[in-house]
Amino acid sequence: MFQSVIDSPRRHGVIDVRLRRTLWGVAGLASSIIAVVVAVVATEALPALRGVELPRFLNDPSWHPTNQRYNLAPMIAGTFLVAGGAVALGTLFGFLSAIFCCFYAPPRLAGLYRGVMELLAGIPSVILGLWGLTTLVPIVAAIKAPGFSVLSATLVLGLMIVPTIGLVAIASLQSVPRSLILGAEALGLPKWLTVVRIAFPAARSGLIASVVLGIGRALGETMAVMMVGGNIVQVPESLFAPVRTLAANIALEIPYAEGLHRSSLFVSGLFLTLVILVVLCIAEWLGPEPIHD
Amino acid sequence: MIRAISFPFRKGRSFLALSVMALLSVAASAHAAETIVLTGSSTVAPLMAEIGKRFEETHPNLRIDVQTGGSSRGVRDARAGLADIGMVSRPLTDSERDLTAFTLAYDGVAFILHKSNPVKTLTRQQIIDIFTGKVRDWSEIGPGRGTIVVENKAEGRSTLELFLTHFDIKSSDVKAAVVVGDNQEAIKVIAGNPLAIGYVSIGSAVTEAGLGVPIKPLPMDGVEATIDAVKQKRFPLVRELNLVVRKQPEGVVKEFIAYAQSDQVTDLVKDLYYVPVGH
Amino acid sequence: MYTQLAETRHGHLGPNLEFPEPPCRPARIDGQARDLLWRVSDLGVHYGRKTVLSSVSIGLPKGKVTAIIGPSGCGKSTFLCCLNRLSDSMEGCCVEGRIMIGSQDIRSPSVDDIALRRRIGYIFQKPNPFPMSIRRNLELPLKAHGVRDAAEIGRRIESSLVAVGLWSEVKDRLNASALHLSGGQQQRLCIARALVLEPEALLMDEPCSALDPIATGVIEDLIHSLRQRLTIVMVTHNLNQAKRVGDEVALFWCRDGFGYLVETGPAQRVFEAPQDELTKLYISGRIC
Amino acid sequence: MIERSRFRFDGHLLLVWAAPLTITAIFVWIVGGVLLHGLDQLSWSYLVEAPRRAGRQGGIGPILVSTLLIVSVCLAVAIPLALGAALLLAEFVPRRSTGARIVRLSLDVLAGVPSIVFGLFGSAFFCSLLGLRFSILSGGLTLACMILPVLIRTIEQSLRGVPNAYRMGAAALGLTRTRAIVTVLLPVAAPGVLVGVLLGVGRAVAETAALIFTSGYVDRMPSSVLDSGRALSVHIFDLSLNVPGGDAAAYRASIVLLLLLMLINGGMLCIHSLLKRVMGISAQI
Repeated sequence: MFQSVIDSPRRHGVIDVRLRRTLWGVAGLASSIIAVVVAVVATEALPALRGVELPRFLNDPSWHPTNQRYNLAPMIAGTFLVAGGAVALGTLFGFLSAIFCCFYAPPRLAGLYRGVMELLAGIPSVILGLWGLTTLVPIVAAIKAPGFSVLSATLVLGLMIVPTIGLVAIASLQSVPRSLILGAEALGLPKWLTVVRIAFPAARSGLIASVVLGIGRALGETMAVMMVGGNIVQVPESLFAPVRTLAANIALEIPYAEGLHRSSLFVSGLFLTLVILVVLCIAEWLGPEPIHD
Repeated sequence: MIRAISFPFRKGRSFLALSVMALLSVAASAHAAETIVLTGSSTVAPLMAEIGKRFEETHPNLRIDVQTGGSSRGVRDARAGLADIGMVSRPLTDSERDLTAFTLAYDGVAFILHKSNPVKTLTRQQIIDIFTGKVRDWSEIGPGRGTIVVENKAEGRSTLELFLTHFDIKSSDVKAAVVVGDNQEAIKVIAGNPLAIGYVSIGSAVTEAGLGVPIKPLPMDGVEATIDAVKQKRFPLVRELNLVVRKQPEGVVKEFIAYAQSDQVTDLVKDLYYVPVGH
Repeated sequence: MYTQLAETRHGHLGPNLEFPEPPCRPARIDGQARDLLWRVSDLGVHYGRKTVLSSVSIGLPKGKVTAIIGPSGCGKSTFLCCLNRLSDSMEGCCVEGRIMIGSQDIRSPSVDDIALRRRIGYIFQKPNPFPMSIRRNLELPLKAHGVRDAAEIGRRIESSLVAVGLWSEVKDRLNASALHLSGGQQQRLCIARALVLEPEALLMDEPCSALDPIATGVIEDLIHSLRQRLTIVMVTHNLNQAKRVGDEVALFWCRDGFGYLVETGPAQRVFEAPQDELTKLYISGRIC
Repeated sequence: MIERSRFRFDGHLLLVWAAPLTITAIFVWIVGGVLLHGLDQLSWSYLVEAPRRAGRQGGIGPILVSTLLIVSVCLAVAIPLALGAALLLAEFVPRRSTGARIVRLSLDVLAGVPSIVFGLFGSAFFCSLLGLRFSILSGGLTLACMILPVLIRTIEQSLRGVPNAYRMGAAALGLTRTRAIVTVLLPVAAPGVLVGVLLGVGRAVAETAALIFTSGYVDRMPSSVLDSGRALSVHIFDLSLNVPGGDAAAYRASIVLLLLLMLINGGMLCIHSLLKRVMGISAQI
């Protein structure tokens, strides 16, 4: 009685197999973009890589490409410092915003605040840079000398990545099954404990993803950091010392760079990609295993 | 029934391929109208865009695309033929002898201080000492107190090159507290910091000061920093804004360059506070 | 109400799925040549290295209710999943042995598992209606299997909701969200969702464990009413439920980590005169 | 014995309310500054006319059109690609498989590439190699590459958030994987997908450095997708950093950009609620 039904050719399977193949194609395409980007940067960086021995990029006396000095070390340090501070700040405010929206705020207020974050995510870095330049820097300058400093760069960059981290964190917190939260509250756990002990671990994979996106945005930001960071090539010895990140360096000098100077900028682009890879591997390795799939 | 599900899938794909081909063929035709492409310095681009628009009014089927990307890109694209005309905000260096340059306008470079800074003028030696870090506090100059915030331009910028050659310092000797890229950004930095000193194009400085931005240009070697001083060639620090072309221009490109240097566009040049070539 | 259900059995389900003549002839009386729906021989299941079920051989009669009892963790649910190859959707689960329906091993690649699952419904322990309206929950499987005509869909939805006794309670709020229904109602909606495809058999994994006695009673009556139309295989912890509803009973047991079949047979015999020592102890409730 | 104390001061309450308040305060401070400077000459004609005097006067009609074209090209390319990759990562491949980790790592590195490098990559790859030259198409494609990581990550997370019970339920009903994804998984995961698209649009509209090198600087009304077109953020960048006396116009353009963002966000929310009514999806209780 089943014969006629069971033996019908496996047409359904064909659709799923075809879908699976197209998806692998699409994912392959998406992940090959980074290869093309690195290839473009590498071809442009070739003249400098050949002309200047690699170690010189780390122990040249200073960064003055027109006088053949290509020391990138201070800028790499600057990038780590500014991005690290910004990610710490952004994660703190982003997670607190997510907790506020998901657990503490009345729904209407939560919706409103989400709107604010979505708009903040859309403000061009030029406007944020200008605001930093005209209002934030004078305030920091009032505290200590130039005002263009690691502090102002970290504050502006932190502000920029709060929406990215906050919105993704909200999405992952909202996908935590209600039964978990209700179970915790049924036990009379105070709200803060429920959030930190039950909701966060359950949404851990989403939260890690939001921080990783934040790191990406922090390392990649160019315009705003260039305007408020001061762009002095030095390892900043204090929070108030000016700093130049690798991304800001490229944006600052690429329009007027010639020959070896231009390709040395692309070498710093390669270094930046390396920094990103290192930071991500640390995040992947440090990030604890997500509890449930 | 099951067969029905997969049928639209196959037909959908062929339709997609067809529409992509159609899009590309339409695109090819759209570019028939003649185009002049200019790339280069973002300081010259606004001026050339306006000149281009006015030139287009008298040449209906001509399109002038002005793109930015910096002087070095202007030189590279002009040499490689990617752009018909390159825009450079500095005189050609000796390595660029293969290109021919047409000066479009002049632009003075002056030192600017915050409006509240009591200092009225600075001698050549004082400027060298400030920028090389020998002098650190305004009190060592004259009226006024507080550590000097020195603002320098990024590597390769034309105003930096002009400054270094005029005061013959090497870029590695300059001790700056902040490095900026464009003139407008430099002005905003000075406006935000009463103790700052920097050098920018006179046109921008005069305009912004006129609009109430708290900055003041300093006279140099006794010549006051105004656009007229540059026009009468009395001002020492002047840079030229050039259009560069690989081989001798001919046809509509030649006509356009001549038009850009003619006095039919002096009002546009003045509108961006540069000094026209003609006088 | 049931005749209505019977008539629709003749409807054609789409061009290539002619529906065989109605199966609702009364089963042959003589027990020996029993008409088996499944013939399972030495079925084994393991997740990676961990074996969950080993060498289970059993025949599941058609048109009857088979109750599967046994302590938790002895692979009852896993066994149920294998019967309609739902095990394929479980990550890392691999199955050995043969599960025959008629003369066809359902695990052979030539078998269309999608069509198989459409003929054999599955009800989960925790009710899992889709987070959509009641109507959409029932429409979705129908549209997925090619039933397009709105009147047919409307009739099918009504008949399946009537079959599970939900129609009177929800007929005027079919567009309300299914999640607003009570636990018992949600489980009956899931059963209706399976019935709307008019399956041949229904696999139920502890359907009443999360329900109150009244809702459990409704579901048990429902199983009674469906017993002639469908073959039902039900996993349950509740021995009385197995006695009340089951025609056949199978006892699974768990030994050093994996499950195996202890004894199977007509409910009456297994409960009154169990052959295996283990069954005797378990039924009398002395082994905790 | 168990009556509530009159005011249960909870240290965390302060913390949880302080963060959003500071962020909103700074947001109001920034937008307030922009509104203060730019609100005076804002008028309908400003949205339609072409720019004059290097943007300091006239309107931003052509620039608005270019911006909308660039963003739509970007979304039209990025969303399908992102949906495909996210579906693969969330549904078809175990989380820890090497293939998935390679794809995920390459996307995370892509997310960290600075926008200036994207500009150079776009101009080298799309403009010269593919011969699209300075055009809205190459600008849109470059932006698509930029926002793919954000889109894929958020969509993958939202798909993972769908409880397994629905997948098993769909499988038990004999739905094919494809149909289960289209009719059950994606509708339920729609809110998360929406967040990803919103973040993507936010990033695309806010992008400056990349577009200067790819979609160009021409502020003429584009006649086709292959014409060069100046995006609104590039216009703001140019007015504030290249054109003397351009600040007032830059602030005015910024207000329009914020309004555009509000429009897009509002539009997305309407689409979402429409989707919920059409698909009959109800929020999980």
